[in-house]
This record gives sequence, C-alpha cells and structure tokens, in this order.
Amino acid sequence: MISCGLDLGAGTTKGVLLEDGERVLASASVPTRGNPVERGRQVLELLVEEVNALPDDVEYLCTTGAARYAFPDRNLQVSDITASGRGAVFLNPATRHVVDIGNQSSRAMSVSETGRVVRFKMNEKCAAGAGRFVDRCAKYLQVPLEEMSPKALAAANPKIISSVCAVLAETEIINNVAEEVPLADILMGVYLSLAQRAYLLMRYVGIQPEVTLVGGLVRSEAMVRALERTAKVPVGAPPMGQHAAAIGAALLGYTRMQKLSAKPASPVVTA
Amino acid sequence: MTLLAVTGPEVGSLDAMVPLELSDDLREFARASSIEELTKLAREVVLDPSYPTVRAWTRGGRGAVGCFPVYTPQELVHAVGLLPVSLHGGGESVEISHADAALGSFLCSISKSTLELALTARLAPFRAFVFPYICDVSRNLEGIFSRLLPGAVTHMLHLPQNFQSPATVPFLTAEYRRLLAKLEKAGGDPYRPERLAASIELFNQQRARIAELTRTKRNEPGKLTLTESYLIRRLGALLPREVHIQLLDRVRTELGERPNRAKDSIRVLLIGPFCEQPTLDLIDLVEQVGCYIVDDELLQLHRWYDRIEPGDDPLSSLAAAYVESPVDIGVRAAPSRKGEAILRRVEAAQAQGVIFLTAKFCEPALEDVVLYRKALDRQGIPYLHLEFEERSTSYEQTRLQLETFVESILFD
Amino acid sequence: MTLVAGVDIGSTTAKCVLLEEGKVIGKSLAPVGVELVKDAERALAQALTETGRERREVRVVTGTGYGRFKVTFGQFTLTEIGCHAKGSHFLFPATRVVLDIGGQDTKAIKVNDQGEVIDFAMNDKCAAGTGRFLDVCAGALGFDVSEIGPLSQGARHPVKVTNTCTVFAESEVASYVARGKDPRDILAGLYESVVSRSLSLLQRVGIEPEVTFTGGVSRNEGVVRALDRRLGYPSNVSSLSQYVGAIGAALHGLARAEAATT
Amino acid sequence: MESAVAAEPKFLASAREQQRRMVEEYYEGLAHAGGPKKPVAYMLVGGNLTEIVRSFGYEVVFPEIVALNCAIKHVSLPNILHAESQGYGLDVCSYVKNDLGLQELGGETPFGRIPPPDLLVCSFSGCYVYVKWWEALAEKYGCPLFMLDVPYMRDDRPQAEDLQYLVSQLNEFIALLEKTTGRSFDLAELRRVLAQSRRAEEGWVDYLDSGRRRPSPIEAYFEAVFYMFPINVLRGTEAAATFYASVNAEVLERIETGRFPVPEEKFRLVVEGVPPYPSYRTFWDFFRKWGAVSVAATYPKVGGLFDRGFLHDPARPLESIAEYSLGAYVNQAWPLRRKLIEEYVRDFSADAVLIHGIKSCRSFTAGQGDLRDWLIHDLGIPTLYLESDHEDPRYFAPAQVKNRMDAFFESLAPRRRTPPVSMGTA
Ligand SMILES: Nc1ncnc2c1ncn2[C@@H]1O[C@H](COP(=O)(O)OP(=O)(O)O)[C@@H](O)[C@H]1O
Ligand SMILES: Nc1ncnc2c1ncn2[C@@H]1O[C@H](COP(=O)(O)OP(=O)(O)O)[C@@H](O)[C@H]1O
Ligand code: SF4
Ligand code: SF4
Ligand code: SF4
Repeated sequence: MISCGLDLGAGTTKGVLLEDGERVLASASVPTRGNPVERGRQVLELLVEEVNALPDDVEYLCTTGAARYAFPDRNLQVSDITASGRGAVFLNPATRHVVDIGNQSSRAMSVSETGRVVRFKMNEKCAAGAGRFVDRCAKYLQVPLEEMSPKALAAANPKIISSVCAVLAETEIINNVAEEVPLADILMGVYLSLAQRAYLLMRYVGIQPEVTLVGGLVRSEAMVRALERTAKVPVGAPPMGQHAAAIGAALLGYTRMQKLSAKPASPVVTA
Repeated sequence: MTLLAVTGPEVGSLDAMVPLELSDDLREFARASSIEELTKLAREVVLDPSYPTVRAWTRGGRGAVGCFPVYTPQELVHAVGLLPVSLHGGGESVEISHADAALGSFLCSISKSTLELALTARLAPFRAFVFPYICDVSRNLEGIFSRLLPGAVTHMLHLPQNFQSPATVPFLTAEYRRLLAKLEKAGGDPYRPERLAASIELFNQQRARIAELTRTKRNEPGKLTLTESYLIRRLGALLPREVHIQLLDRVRTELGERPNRAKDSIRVLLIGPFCEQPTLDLIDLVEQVGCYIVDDELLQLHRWYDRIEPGDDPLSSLAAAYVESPVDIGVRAAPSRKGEAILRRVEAAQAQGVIFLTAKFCEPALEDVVLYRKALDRQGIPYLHLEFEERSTSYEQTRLQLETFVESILFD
Repeated sequence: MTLVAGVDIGSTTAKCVLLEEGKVIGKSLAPVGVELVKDAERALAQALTETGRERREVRVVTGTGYGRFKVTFGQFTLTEIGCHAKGSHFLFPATRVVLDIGGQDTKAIKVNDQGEVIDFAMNDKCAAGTGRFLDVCAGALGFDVSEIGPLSQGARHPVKVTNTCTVFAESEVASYVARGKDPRDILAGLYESVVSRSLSLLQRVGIEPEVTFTGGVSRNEGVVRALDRRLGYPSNVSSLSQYVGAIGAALHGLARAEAATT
Repeated sequence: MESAVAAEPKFLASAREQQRRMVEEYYEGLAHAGGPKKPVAYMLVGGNLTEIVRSFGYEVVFPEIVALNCAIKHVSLPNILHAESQGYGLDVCSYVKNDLGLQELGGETPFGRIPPPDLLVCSFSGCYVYVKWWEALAEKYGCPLFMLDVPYMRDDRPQAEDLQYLVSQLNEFIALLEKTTGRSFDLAELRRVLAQSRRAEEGWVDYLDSGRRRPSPIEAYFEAVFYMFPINVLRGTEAAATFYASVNAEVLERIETGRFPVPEEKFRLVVEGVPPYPSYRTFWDFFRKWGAVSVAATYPKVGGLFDRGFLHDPARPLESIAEYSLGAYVNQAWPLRRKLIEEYVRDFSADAVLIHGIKSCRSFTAGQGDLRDWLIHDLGIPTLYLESDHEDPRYFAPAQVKNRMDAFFESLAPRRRTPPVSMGTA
C-alpha cells in the first residue's frame, strides 16, 4: 500500500510516498511561492514520476502544513506539529524531543515512542524566530542560501543579533558589516539568535534526549551546531529532516487507511 | 487628546454599519422562538459595540451602569433601580485609535477597547462605571476614566483579598456603602434593604438557571454548542434580568427536546477567559476542531455563587457571599490551593485535557497557568496554553495548535 | 549669502539638501550602504555636483537621521525629530503635526508655530507599518516601491491585511496574488494598515490641522490618500517630502551659523 | 547641544561607601538565616510590615530588592529565562520572573544565597501582582502566608473604615506571629523600633527636600535609588536611623564645595516610574550628557510617601503602620498620583517630566500614557515617555532610547521653563 504525505508549507512544498508505512519510496520539494495547491499537485506529479507509478497507485493522501485545508484531493489532513513529531520518530526512533524550524515558524515538542506529541510550544506571529530570517539575511548579505551554513561554520567570535525583529535585524547586520565584523561571525550570529529563540521553546516543553532537528533548517549544519551550543545537548539532524512532516502525514494516512479497511465508514474526525 | 473625534469611516469595521435598533421593551427577545433565533439575535447584540439593549432600556429615561468584570455586585446596582450591564470589551469590531495613547502597549485588549468605546461616545448610555480591583489594569482604568469622562460617575471598588480576617466582611460592607453613595449620585434610588433582598433573590433565580445550562453542557455536551451556551449567558448581563430569566426558561424547555448529538470529540476544560472574552470566532473554533468544552471560565459573573441568602442584613450577606463562598478564579487569592483546585475541576468535569485560553497581557491568568501546569504535569493530564486578543482576525496558528492538541489525545 | 547643507542619513536612504537664501538649490538621494561615512560624503558631493558648487562654499553642514554621527565632516548633529519639525514648518508654516514615515520607523511630531517640537511619539521594536513594510510587500507583488503609489486607485474591496508582521504580511500578499486578488485591492489594504498604525501614533500627540506628511512613504500617493480619508482633510505633502529632515537640518545649521556671526 | 564628555557619576563618597557596607552586611546576615532560630520572612516593599516582623526576631527578605540588585549586576536574565521555561510568559512582571527563577535555581546570587521563606507576608498594597507572586511562593514552599489587605487610596485622607480594617488585620498578624514564634508581642519593643524608623524617615525626607535647591545637590532618581535601601529594607534598625545623618552631611558638603550631580545643571526633571535597572548606568549617562538632573521622583516613594507629611509615630504604633501601608505611592489612585507629580514639578521648579514605563509592570504603568497626555496637553509641561523594563535587559534598545532622549532635550532647550543655572560658559 502506498500513502502520500504532502506538506504544504509556507516556504516549501514537500511530499513523500511511503510504502506500507515503512519505506520512503520517493521525496520531492518545490518552493511554494504563495501557491500551495498548484505546488502540491506539482510535487505529487514529481513523486509519482520518480517511482514510475500512476497517480491512482497512491491509495491515501494526507496533507499537512499551513495550507493543509486548501488542497482539495486529500483523504485526511493533520496539523504539521502532529505530523513532524511522527516523522521525526520515524527518522530516528530514539527521538523524544523534536525541534522543527521551518520558514515561518519554529516549534519544540516532546514526543512519545510512537511519535505522539505530548507537549509542544511554537513561536507566534513574529518572523524573528524562523527560517525566513535566514533567507532574508542571505539575500541581504548576498550569500547564496546554500552557502550560509558552510560560511558560518568558520566563525571564531559569532556576533549575536540583539534586535528582536527580523526586519530591523538587517540594519543591525549592516552595522556589523560596517564595523568590519567578519562575515562568518555575522552569519553564525544569525543562527545563534535563531537557536536562542528555539531554546526558549525547548525549555518550556522540557528537553529530553534524544533531540532531533527537523524542518528546512536541518539542511544547515550551522543551525545544528548553534542549537547544540545553546541548548548544550547533542542534536540529531536526519538528512530527510525537511520532509519529516510529509513523512509523518504519510504515516498517519497509512494508519488511518488501515483502520478504515478494518472498520469501514468511520467519519473523518477533524473538519 | 481629542475626545470623541471619530475620524472618517473605518474600513471593515462595524462603525460603518447601522447599529442594531431594538424596541424599548426589548420585545424582539420575547418573540425569539428557538435557540437558533435567540442566538442569532444575541450575536447581533454582542457584535454591536454601541450597546443596543442598553440604549433601548435607557430610552425610557432609565439609567444603566457599566460594570467592568468581574465580581462587581450587580445586585446592588439592580436594587437601586439601575440596569447593571457587564462591560466585556469591544470584541473584534472596535478599532483602537484613541485608547492606545492613554494606556500603553502592553495591556489586555479589554482595557483598551473599553476605553476606546468611552472615548468614541459608545458608552454614552451609561451613567456610571464600576471597576472592581481585580487587577492593576482594571483599577488604573478607573483612574483614567475619571479624568477623561468627567461627566460620568466612576468608582473603583476595592475587593478584599484577605479571606481569613473577621474584619473583612464589615470592611466590604462599608465598601459597598461607598458604592451605593456613588450610585445615588448617578441617579440611583436610596438604598433600601428589602429591595436589595428582592434583587438578590432575582439574581439567585438567574444563577440557578445558568447553572442548569452549564450542567447540561457538562453532562450532555452534544446538546448545545459552546457558542450557543455562551451567547445565551452573555445576554444575561446585557438585558434586564427579568427578561433573561424568561429566556432561560424557554431555552430549558427546548433543550429538553434536543438530541445529544455525540461526536468523536474530547472532553476539555476551558480555563482563563474570566474577564476579557474571546471573539465568537475563537469560541466557535475551539469546539470545531474536535473539543467538547464541558466546563469553562467564560463570563464568570453569573456563577460566583450557588445561592445567596439575603438574611436580615442583605448588604452584609452580599459582602459575606463574596468573602466566603464564591467560585475561585484567577483574581481571587487562594494561596497553596491552586494546584489542587485544577485537579478537582478536571475530575469533576471528567475532562481529558485542559485548554488555557488567556487574554494576552492578562497577568493574573498567566500566573495561574504556571501553577496549574505543574499540578497537571504531575498527573499526566494534557493541556494547551493559548493566548488571545480581541482584534485578531486570523486564527491559523491557533487552529494549528488546537488541532495538534486534539490529535495528540485522539491518535495514539 | 550663506550656503548651508543638511545631510540626513536614514535607515534606508541618505539625503542631502543645499540651502541658500531660504531656497533649496540642490539635493541628492541615494540608498545607504554599509559605510555610512562614505554615503554621507557622497550625498553632499552629489548635491554639490548637481548645483555646480564647491565644497568650500558650504558654511555649515548639519547631520541628522539615525546615522547622524556618521556625518563626521559636519559641524552639528540633531535628531531627525527636530529636523522634520523644522523642515515641515519651513515648507508649510501652519503645520501643527508632522507624520514622518521612513524606512524603518514612524514618528508623529507635534510642533508649535515656531516649528519647535512640543511632543512626539514613535514606534519601535517592529517594522510593521513602516517603509520597509511597503518595500517588502511591493516586492511580493512584483513591483518596486516607487511604482505602487498610484496603483491602489480604483480599489473596490480592499483586502484585510491580517498579519502585522512585515515578513508574514509579505507572504499574505503573495497568497492574495496567488488567489488572483486584484492588486489594487491588495495595495489598498496595505495602505489602510499602514495608515491605521500611524493614526494611533498621531493620536498620542493629538491630531490637529495642519498635518504635514513627510519621509519616503509620503511619496506614495496611495498612502497619502488613505491618510487624508482617515483624517477627513488633506495633509500637506511637498514634492520635497523625503528631504524634509535634511531641510530641517540645513535650517538648524543656518540658525547656528547666523547666531555665531551676530 | 549635549556636552562632549560626561563626568563619571560621583556619589556622596563616604555615605555611598557606608551604604555599600550596609547592603553587604545585610546579605551576609541572610546567608545564615532561616529555620526556627533565625526565621526568614519574605515581604514586599509597598506597605511592608518590617517593624512588626523585626520586633519578633525575623530576618526580612525583599524579593523585589533582590531582583533589582540582580538586574543592576546584570544577572537577572538567566533567572528570567528559567522562569519562562517554567511557563511564565513574556508579559509577566519580570521581578516575579527573576525571583521565581532564582528560587528554582537555588537562590544563589553574586551577593550571597537568599534563604527560602519561613513566613510569607503579602502586603497587598498597590499591586495585584503581589498577590499572584506570593501565591506562587506559597504553592512552592507551603509555609504560612499572611495576607494584609490594604484598601486602595482613592481619597486624600484615609477613611476610618480602612484604618479599622487594617488595624484589626495587624492585630491578627501579631497573633499569628506569637503563635509561630512562641514569643509574645512586645509593644515597648515595637515602639522603640518605630522611633528608629522615624529617625531614618526624617533624615530621608531632608535628603529628598534638598532637591529643591538650585542647582540641585542631589540626584533624586538615579542616586536616591541607592539610598532607598536603608529606608525600605533596614527601617527600624539603628544603622538606618543614623545613615541619613551622614548622607545629609555630605549633601551640605556638596553645596559648600559646589560639587553637584551634573557639572552644569541645564534641565531639572521630575521622574516617574520604575528605573531600567539592567541599563541603569547607560540610562543615567544619557541624562548626564545633557546636563539633566532629577530633582524629585515618585519611584523612591514606593516604600512610603514620607516626604508628604507621613512619619511613623511610636505613640500610635498600629495606627501609624496602617497609615503607612495605605500611603505607599503605588497604592494611590491616579488622581492622587497626578496631583503629586504636579506638586513636585511646582515645588522643585522642574522644567520637564520624564516618565519611564515598564513593559511588564501594569501596576505602575497602565495609565502613564494618560499622565503624559495630561502633563503635555493640559498643563503644558514638556514630558518624555520612554519604555523599557526594570529587569529584563532584552527590552532596552540603547540607540532608540538615546534618539528619543536627544530629540527631547534638543526640543526642550528653547522651551525651558526656568533659566538654566550656569556656572561656566556654554
Ligand atoms: N538548500 C537549503 N539550504 C539551507 N537552508 C535551506 C535550504 N532550503 C531551505 N532552507 C531553509 O528552510 C526554510 C524552509 O523550511 P521548511 O521547513 O521547508 O518551511 P515550511 O514548511 O514553513 O515551508 C527556508 O526558509 C530556509 O531557511
Ligand atoms: N518613489 C517612492 N515612492 C513611494 N515610496 C517611496 C519612494 N521612495 C522611497 N519610498 C519609501 O520610503 C522609504 C524610505 O523612506 P526614508 O524617509 O528615506 O527613510 P529613512 O529616512 O529611514 O532612510 C522606503 O522604504 C520606501 O518605502
Ligand atoms: S518584530 Fe519584525 S519580525 Fe517580528 S512581527 Fe514585527 S515586523 Fe515581524
Ligand atoms: S483581562 Fe486580565 S489584565 Fe485585563 S482587565 Fe481583565 S483581569 Fe485585568
Ligand atoms: S509594582 Fe510592578 S514591578 Fe512591582 S511587583 Fe507590581 S507589577 Fe511588578
């Protein structure tokens, strides 16, 4: 049985195909650019293409992410916090604490061995604590996004940004540039200031080993190091971490599908 | 500050809409024949920041008193022939442009919108305002009202926090006399004990019926939605009590016939919104995502006590009721008892989890949440803490968190 | 005949004006980079080139704006609050209230009939409702901020911008675009939200006519229209509105220079 | 224009030294306190019952004072963050967060360990957060809590029923203390302690009154805050009673030698609001650079409005303690607060008012915007409103504060109400 998880995120639309709730067959992602439904379809096509299957081979589709309700051809939708908890535990079964930093928000959650979210906390309404902040800094400093992290890792004396606002932080960064703070130190400062915000969420939830980072920021080793340095715990960063929520959605879809085939006609709960 | 200068039409706000007009005797409510009709009417009244029911009441020359939440002894206001009305803020519809200047940035919405309503003449139907000392904001708001609305009578009611001292009831009785003196200035009749006794009895009747309504919600949560229960209760401090009691009787009869539509929802306790009220959209949303709110702290005012015996001296009986037997909420000292209290309430409501829904910047509520959390953690009871503001129009993040909470209980 | 210069180093742009005989005879405007001292020098040099004057003819240079301390070659520095007040009074002598919306903050300033500051209020902490907000949102619509002013003309159903955060508003705009909303309605919604934030600052100092609107955002006619509608009367907007701070600085410098000679 | 170099703030040299020693000794004493031998009572500054508690042999901890000491020493943030991880939100009073965080982390501060309470005395005087804070401490420690309910002051004079209510609570409090300590109440001792308090209060008032002189020999906000310690924490002790004599001797010396808080007094200010402790020095320096000096301030009166005529009276011990609790500055309704500030401006010939709003303190701050509005628009008194926090360094943005301050003083110079005192050339 193949289930699909689609994570219709604010920044990136991601999807996976999962076989029997066990194996990831395919994964894909494209930038959302404000059009989640269109991108969702596109990701679905990419996935199906990758495994040489037909759209009908996908038996169950579960959406998650900010636009989970917008995607019409879904069987189920789950919150992206629920989904990324599941996905993180799928990727690393020893995970008990998940940090999810995406484009617009960051969350920390404690999870059970099944990946059930026990407690969680997310940042609210302010972009200063999310990936968008890194993107903007990249743009401002004219460093390609992919190079932000490798460059940051060379920092000797990271310069932490004190401004609470992602937008105004740019001015602060400019000042740092003007004061000839080395680029690496500025870049690492960006990650550290994100880490500090995430750390507050983590502490609220209660930190238990093992800690796993998921969401788009998992692609930045500097983010992982910054978190470790701030929270003083080892932080795992699974390579498929950006797809954690998509995987979790596919998993939950799979579970639901099984329940349905066991006991027909139970209504979808969340609506 | 320029008073009463409403500048230009406000896009998307209710100012641009025609305020609801009601007949002087509020006959519309008598005609509402079903819960649906009643809640529809209630919704219009609640969403109209110009207090249509109060304007209807005062058209006949009668006086009304605005009572800031909570624990204002509205019986006293009623007993001197004035209409006690709860000021529950501006909801989603009031844009704040004057009040910010006086209040500063880090304050709850209800304080700002209440002042905004005053500065834009929408509290004109009231002759007097009572602010109980439930928190520093409510208390200070009275000081601001007294300056910016020199024409109105304002009063800050000191509510005692020492519940052990034998001197507390006599003190509070004296406090109530100070309030009576102010009400008299606002055109209230002189105080007569027998009238207060009658008012207390009337409020007892209202409370008993509301208690029944909330019991129904607890025992058969599929019978009525939280929004319905809320709107019906909310009318209780916007209409003459006599009218509301009749409405409640009708509601009771109708509920007797309604089926208890069971859904796959979790039973949840809703703690925190005892003063500022969430918007109707938010109240809707909480149940929509898959919760049954089996007990809540919305609109506490009808539920402080079971019953008050007026006795020989109704004024001190009323004071004693506050000191000795009210429901504990975040604005009443209960040292060393908070943790226990929440566990008892969870148990009583047979709730599977707790949602703390606290007004942004509402410090009394925020501080209690920590004590509650600790107790819930010890027992492994799930909870979620959300903050709300009056003028939020987008609930994406709130919905996300509510759904996660429900899913964490429903999915294993 | 005294030639004086005002250099306003803002968060976004560097502005310079040359003032002679009560007239602005030259000006320059350029985005600020990271080396503010150079930006300041360049601003002055450019204004001089434009008018064909020499640096040594300039009696006094006064710096203002966030980067005023970077006008190291100047004689005086003053905050932009005092300069916007002075500049507004110079352009519109009946000004009582100045609204200055620049790149990253908004200020409401109450002035007396001498153009002196009586009271002021400003936002901080958050870029919501500032020029930056419009820059970012214009980008999301695929425009440059200098183009979007007239484009809200004819909006019929302004959208409600629910996100006050600049960054999230940007994605909100993007999603409106994706949903095929009329850009006019989106822009009108944005302007509405900028104006409603400024109004609460204006209320802090008390609104009374005449209101002069300055700073880069006042070049956006859509915002001006939205402001005027909410005020109920037209605000003063000069063609030099983005230079008002620099003009004020030059005037202050002139006063100082004159005080020194007498 | 601001002067290029600002001289280092100079305290009253030996009084300041003495004050430092008193603080040190106090915290050293605390390190050994706790338990039945030397029980510890936690108290709040507003309307506190120091004299009574001391007469029963208690050591007194004021968590507000501990918190502000932490903030000045730049160690409040870890405590605050710890409290936030326990669930205290961003908007909770950061005194509370500092204290509860510190309690959870074991009570270690750079100036000694703070012992846990044996008794909690909540003087509910002027701030509702007091109640919430003490509830949390009671929940944590399970020790007895006495709630002194202080009616809010809404009229010029205390009402008879308010006083009666308070005195009767004080009697109940004494009974509780007798029971918990096993000692009996010693009225003579209380009278003696109150007499000491009164001496300290008289000296403190003299100090504050010297702000009326021009130029002012004292800094009635930044400097006075240091000298608040004895009047709030050590009231009733011999040390506090004699302390102000040395302070005032030095004030005289300043006058004689012409060494004033700012070398050249340009602006006289009345200051309202709790100070930004985490950036105290930076903030103060901004003022000094402009030649601004505070001549009167409301905050130093949170422990009692002694300068408005109230002094403890050993002849009427409980009544005067009751009046004291009622009279704390934050326990005054806005109309009274407004009147006081207006009087300060007049009596101390101030040019302007500075209001410092605290984002996490609603008790002090809710309504300061209206105050500002009234001062500027009704009274025509130039007023600057600044906002940060009293404990949380994250809310102080030096560049923004400086910008506002510069703009304010720039605009104030031509509008000054009184000619500046000049001791040199500009
Ligand atoms: N190639 C990359 N290198 C570094 N960071 C990346 C890369 N791709 C994405 N990111 C980061 O991840 C963020 C998007 O995270 P994601 O979890 O996909 O967000 P959402 O689910 O909200 O769309 C981006 O804002 C960016 O900061
Ligand atoms: N031609 C224009 N049309 C509309 N808006 C403009 C134009 N030029 C600049 N702006 C706006 O003005 C802002 C800069 O304003 P300015 O007063 O120069 O800022 P600052 O003084 O902080 O540098 C920009 O962020 C932009 O939003
Ligand atoms: S502070 Fe900055 S990042 Fe945060 S909400 Fe405001 S604009 Fe957005
Ligand atoms: S919402 Fe909270 S803080 Fe605001 S007035 Fe009510 S109780 Fe006070
Ligand atoms: S007065 Fe303000 S600072 Fe003091 S405890 Fe109360 S809220 Fe905190």
